[in-house]
Amino acid sequence: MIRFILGRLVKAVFILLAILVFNFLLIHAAPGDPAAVMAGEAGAADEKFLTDLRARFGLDQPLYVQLWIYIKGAVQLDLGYSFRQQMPVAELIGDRLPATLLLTGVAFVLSLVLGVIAGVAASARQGSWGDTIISTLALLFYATPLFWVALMATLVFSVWLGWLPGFGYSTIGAGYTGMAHVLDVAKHLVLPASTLGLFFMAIYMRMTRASMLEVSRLDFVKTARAKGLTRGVIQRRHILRNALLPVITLAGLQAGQIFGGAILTETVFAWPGIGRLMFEAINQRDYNVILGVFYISAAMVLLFNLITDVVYVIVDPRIRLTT
Amino acid sequence: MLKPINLAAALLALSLASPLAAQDGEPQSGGTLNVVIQPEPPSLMLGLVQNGPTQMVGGDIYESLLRYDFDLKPEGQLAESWEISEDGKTYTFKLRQGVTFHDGTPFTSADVEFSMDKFLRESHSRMRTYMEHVESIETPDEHTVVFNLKQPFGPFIGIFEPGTAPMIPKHIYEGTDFATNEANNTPIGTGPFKFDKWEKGSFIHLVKNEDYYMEGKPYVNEVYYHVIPDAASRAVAYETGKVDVLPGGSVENFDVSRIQAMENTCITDKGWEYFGPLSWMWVNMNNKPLDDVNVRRAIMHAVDRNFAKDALWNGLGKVATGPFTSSTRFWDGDTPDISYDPEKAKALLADSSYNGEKIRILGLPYGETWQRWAEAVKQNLSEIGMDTEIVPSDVAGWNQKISDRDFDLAFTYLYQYGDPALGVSRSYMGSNAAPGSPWNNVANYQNPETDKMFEEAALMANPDDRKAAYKTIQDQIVSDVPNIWLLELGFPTIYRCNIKNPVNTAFGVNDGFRDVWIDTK
Amino acid sequence: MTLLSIRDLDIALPVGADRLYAAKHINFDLAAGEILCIVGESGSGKSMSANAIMGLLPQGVKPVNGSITFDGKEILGLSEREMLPLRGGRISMIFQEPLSALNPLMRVGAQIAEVFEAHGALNGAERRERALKLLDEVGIPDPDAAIRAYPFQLSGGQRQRVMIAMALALEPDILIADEPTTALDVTTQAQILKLIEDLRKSRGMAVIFITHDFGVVADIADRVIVMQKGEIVESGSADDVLLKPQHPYTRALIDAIPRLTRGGDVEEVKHTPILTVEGLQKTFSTGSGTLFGKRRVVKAVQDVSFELYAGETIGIVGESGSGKSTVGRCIVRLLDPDGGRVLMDGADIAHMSGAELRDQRRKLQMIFQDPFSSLNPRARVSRILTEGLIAFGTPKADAQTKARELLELVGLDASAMMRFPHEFSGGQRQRIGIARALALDPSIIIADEAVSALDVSIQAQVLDLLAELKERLHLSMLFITHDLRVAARICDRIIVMQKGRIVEAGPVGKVLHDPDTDYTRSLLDAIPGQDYERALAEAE
Amino acid sequence: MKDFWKRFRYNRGAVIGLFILAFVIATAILAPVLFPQSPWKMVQRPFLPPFTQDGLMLGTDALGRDVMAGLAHGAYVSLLVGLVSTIVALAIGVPVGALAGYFAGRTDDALMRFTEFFQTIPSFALAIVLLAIFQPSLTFVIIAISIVSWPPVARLVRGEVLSLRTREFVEAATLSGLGNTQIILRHILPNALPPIIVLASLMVAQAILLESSLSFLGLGDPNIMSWGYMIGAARTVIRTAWWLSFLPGMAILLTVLALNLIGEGLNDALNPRLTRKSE
Repeated sequence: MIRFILGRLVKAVFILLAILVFNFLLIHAAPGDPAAVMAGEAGAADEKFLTDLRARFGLDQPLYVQLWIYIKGAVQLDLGYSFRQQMPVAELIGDRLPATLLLTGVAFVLSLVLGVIAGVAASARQGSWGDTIISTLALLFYATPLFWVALMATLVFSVWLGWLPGFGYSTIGAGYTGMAHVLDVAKHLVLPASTLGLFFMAIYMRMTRASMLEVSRLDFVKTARAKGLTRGVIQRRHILRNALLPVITLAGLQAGQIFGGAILTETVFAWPGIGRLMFEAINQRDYNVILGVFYISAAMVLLFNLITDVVYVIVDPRIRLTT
Repeated sequence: MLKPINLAAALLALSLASPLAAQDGEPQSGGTLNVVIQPEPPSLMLGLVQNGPTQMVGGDIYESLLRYDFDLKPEGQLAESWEISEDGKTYTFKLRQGVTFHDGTPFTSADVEFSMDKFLRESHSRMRTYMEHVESIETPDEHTVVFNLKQPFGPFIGIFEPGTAPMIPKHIYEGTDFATNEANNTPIGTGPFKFDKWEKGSFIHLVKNEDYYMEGKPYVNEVYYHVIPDAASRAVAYETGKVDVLPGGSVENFDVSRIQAMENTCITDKGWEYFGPLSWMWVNMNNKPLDDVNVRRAIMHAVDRNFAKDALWNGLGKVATGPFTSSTRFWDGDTPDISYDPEKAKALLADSSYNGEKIRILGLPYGETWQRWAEAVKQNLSEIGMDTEIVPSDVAGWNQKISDRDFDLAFTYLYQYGDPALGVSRSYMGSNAAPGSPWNNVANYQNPETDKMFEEAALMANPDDRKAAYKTIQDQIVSDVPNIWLLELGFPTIYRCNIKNPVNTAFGVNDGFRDVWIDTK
Repeated sequence: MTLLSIRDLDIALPVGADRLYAAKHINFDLAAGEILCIVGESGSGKSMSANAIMGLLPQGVKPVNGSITFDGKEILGLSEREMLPLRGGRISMIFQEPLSALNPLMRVGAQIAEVFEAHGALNGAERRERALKLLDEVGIPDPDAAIRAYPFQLSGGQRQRVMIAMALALEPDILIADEPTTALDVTTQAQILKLIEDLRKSRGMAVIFITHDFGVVADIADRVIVMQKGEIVESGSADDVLLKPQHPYTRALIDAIPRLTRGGDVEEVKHTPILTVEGLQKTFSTGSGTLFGKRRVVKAVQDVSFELYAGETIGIVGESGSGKSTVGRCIVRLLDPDGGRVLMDGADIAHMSGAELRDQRRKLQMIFQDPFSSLNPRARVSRILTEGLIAFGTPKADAQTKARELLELVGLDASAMMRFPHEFSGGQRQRIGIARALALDPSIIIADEAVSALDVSIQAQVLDLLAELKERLHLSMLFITHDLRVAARICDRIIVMQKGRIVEAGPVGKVLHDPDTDYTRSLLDAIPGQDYERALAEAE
Repeated sequence: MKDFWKRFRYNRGAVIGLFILAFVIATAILAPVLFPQSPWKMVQRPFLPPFTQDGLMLGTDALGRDVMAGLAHGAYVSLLVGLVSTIVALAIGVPVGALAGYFAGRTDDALMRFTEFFQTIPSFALAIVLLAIFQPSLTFVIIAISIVSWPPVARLVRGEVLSLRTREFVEAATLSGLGNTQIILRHILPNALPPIIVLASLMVAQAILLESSLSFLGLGDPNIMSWGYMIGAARTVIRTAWWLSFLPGMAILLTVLALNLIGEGLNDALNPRLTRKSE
């Protein structure tokens, strides 16, 4: 197992490097540069201002030199300096990462747990009213644009009803500590996490339901019935465990990708996370920040792929790991 | 002739000029001010970065020698009094006594010299051009600064505001690399509020400067600047009471009227007099058929600016009369007619060299209002028979395209900084038309006559002479239509009515919340 | 004493199926300690009838008429909850494919213990104890290890033993065995059959045994029911039905059984080899470096050499994993051999590639096992038959003509040309497969388990067809099969393979009646129904 | 084919979905006839609520443009974006997956690493970066969506091909002397088609959602009236004129829903496992 994980980690480093180079070239292909954007924000600037900025950022160097400098740094986990935010990228990401991990983590766990439960409930009584309602809801969530849900949710729960804060990470200036702070953050988390989670919940629900129905047609389920096991035990012990295998694969794929979805959610809910950081950095051509976020999120994807494989092995004894 | 100005008199003048201040009772101390900031500033070090949000927060931390009322008349800030020699070449400032920086170090004439001569000359592109007029700076004593100019430069008295000439602590920056100095993260100035904390992506927290040199000020204990990236969320933030001040541009114009209707909500479009933001479309005269004045005139008459003002800007602002905004010195409203007249536009177009070419409109990527505006203009032009296409871009792409002159019509808006020599001539001088910059004469307007007049007018010592010269300039430029002037933008500041004095100078919220107090009654 | 009694049972199929009833007018009784065999071809409704007893019919299929009485009580129409104590407790069931019938994610011990748990019997430790005993009883060599194993870690026979252990856990009155040996090798089958027989004796348990194989029936049945298209056509004691069949269908089935014994053996062998295989090697390796750093290597074919003479049929027989199919695939180069030579007309096919291989290979064609997956479901028969010809440059019209001739040759109507494979029955599909193999005028046909998936009656027809074509077209044939009866019927010589090696080779008569090796003998001994075959022969 | 319809019809949701989609397609095709004026034309005063003025059933937007005309013309754009980007994604994903699955070994390794590589970058972020590079015109919106949505196709096709290529009819085709290209095109891909069709129907839906998300962030083509554009433009006025974001939102929801329902119906109708079971 250790050998497997080490092997995969070595491989991951190479993939990460490839991604770095690819992203580097991609981002530098975009028109404009951070100096121009910053000068633009200042409303006025002269040639010297731009040249000074570019020299300061190292943007006056040939592209391959910039790439080489970046790679050299990245290998030593130095993600460079944010031009616009004027601080080290690693620090910037470090500041924002916890918020994103909290948001996506809660959304992910919630959607996975609720999605699986709903999927099991729906599949237990295929074709019943309950199944129809759950399936229809899931389909609706699945078909609704995420940002639209976000807007509507803010409108209803924050503006009209005033139950929940519509944006932000915590009540600014309230100075909560301890439990009060936790509760405060939790309150702020409700809307963004459920918005983000809704879509994924729909996916897991549909997947679980389909998978449950498929597994329930397999022979060993008939064996279980022939043993005289009750429906509940069969569902839980025999069908669910087998049906979860594809769900695990999917969840693993999506756990890494969930950053992508967080861009919209974080923007609408002013959540100070990494998705928003990335979106702003793209608009500002803050190269190092974009690369840094991509770097981290690619690392996340690879990490989750690894975790998925390990979980898979634990759940399914038939699988042997290969690097 | 020396013109000493009494501070008390100036304050009195201010309170008379500001009806808001006049009707309110005794200022109260205490309370927290919650303000929206958009976008998140890259840095708070006003000497290095001068974009809008930095100025807004920096204006609380840093101060300059003067400030300016709604009519752009100077008042003392760090300078107690000042005088301008009769030949217009010597400016003498007497500094206020007993002023200290936030770290306790006294503020002296050495700081002024350092800021103006070293720091800003190095890092502030606009200041760099202004300082070219300065021959030398003298500091006869700790509280006196003398600027000797090479020749008279009328606008010079207008540059002493925090966004242009912030006073920077010499003891912290001297001998260091300004751009990478650690202190940039914890800015120190002389202003009414001190920097406390910046949670990136969430908020910036400033606290009252207890040692502020003005008795009893500031009134407010602390200021939170809230970073909320989405315009709709910012509106919600105001509605749910999370923030109390929405500076201009922080909510979409479509939302203004709705928010305005809320209880205890006041709105003002004052506080932009110094900047005088004027919007227009660059016309790329390097491209055919836009080099034809008839085509440009046709476009000018085809664009329905009143519709834009009412539908897009919520009725705020003014329809522009030409290259000057009405708050800029030497503005003249009596310029040739450029009003909306589609019939005339069609006639002009028919007489022109336009042959059905596709005209590319580059919108300004600053939010929905600007996008809608580009769409409306596109529709206006298609109604007089022009074929148009909107070119999509983000901020970086926009800068690039403007710099490369890769457009036909391009939306923009620029500040005028109170004086045509500071904010207008740069966009029309033939010598300032080289590609590579988005802020020079992008349209490539070449008129030696106006060039000459611009140069002369800037150096005239007598305001009346200047006025006459600028009148001719305005008439000439308007008849040439090098740009399609749109609106003098009205950026509304929205705030709770019990917050007093949020806007009381020509810089509005950018001038610090020195005089703000919260009425709890 | 009658334990179970079924009267007038009708089982309806869902609307839209190809017929209305899965089974109709089912009547039979089962006495304690008796083995009742239900025999029939696929689609005869034999499984459905048995499943109905357990209340385990597939969705949409339901009994609409009749009664099932067990131990004096009506059990048809009991609720799911009322059925629970019966299932696994008094009636248990084992299935055809033990791998898919066991939960892949649960340890064997847990799956057995679960039976006790379901019926609230014993506590945790006792359940484990009993599970061990049961595993021992059904003949699992190392019960302590097996109890911790996952199903995939056991062999096919062991899995079926586990299934039986599970079924026996609560000492049921009836064991329903649904084709329990069909997926097993012949030697394993013999062991399982013996196990069931023994258990019946030691426990006095009644068994309903569902099978399509008359040999199996002959070996274990007390009484026999023959079903055809959902109805019982004949029933009676084993001797009556097997030796004195009344119904023509039963007679046809019995006649179709390939006989092991063959008169007039050993023809003159013609010593002109058309295909020479020398020292063929093939190794499979799975994974490059596994979890535990092990690389699993399977030597599928080791040093296999033989000669195939013109006009001769060689049967390659062996159990699963013996490498017999791999040999066939290596010869036609669907697999690339690791070593050795395959000589045809002096040219070594094993080391050819590209156009050369393609040209040489048209003389070597293959008939596949699965009539469903060997025909492209999205291609019309005309395309399936003409494609190869066109690829080798035959004009389309000529190819069409040839295809019609081929269809006629294999006994199909030329109208089949425009139809899709799914419009044909299994036997017809296999005929199309044969026609395809013949399209390129090959001199050698390799038939890989070509009749294994077919019902006995169809099997006989296809075997006849192959024999006839071989004569008419002067073909040589390699006939790969696990079924010695089939091999006996069609082959001139037999090669017996075990674990990748040839253990014995020789003329059919010699190999079948006087084998040189113990392994071959054990294979022969395991073939079910040999006594019955002798009895039949005597009766004739 | 008849069987296909029979099984498809059996799924009530799928039939409903088909009706909705047919309606949307009809609207898209008939838009230039029903609303001959440009949807950009400012016809009335801004923010006219629905059902308040004859001839402007769904009211007007922030510039006084006819919302109904916008929806109709937007249907065309949304469908076009969905369809074309799916076709492009298939055009990339199918060959990559087919080659990887068919040739296996090193080819497979290389192609799958390449695919994984794309999956390692969050797709939405990648789309944003691509549009920052290309600048968002309709063509590049479609290209960006295709680029981020082909990897699942490649994986699916690879899996299918991998299992199909060892099927006996493929081996038979090899023995018949057919070349690799012919085998892939005539024997393998036609049989891999059902799951690809199902996936494609869902991809169209996803592409429509993605386009709307991008437009929401201001990354749509400003010259094209799409539903995503309409929501993006209306979100700032959601409080004063909720119907401006609600109506196109519903249009997207219904279309995406319809496509999903159809996808399920196709799955039922094309999935042989379900039908084989009922034998």
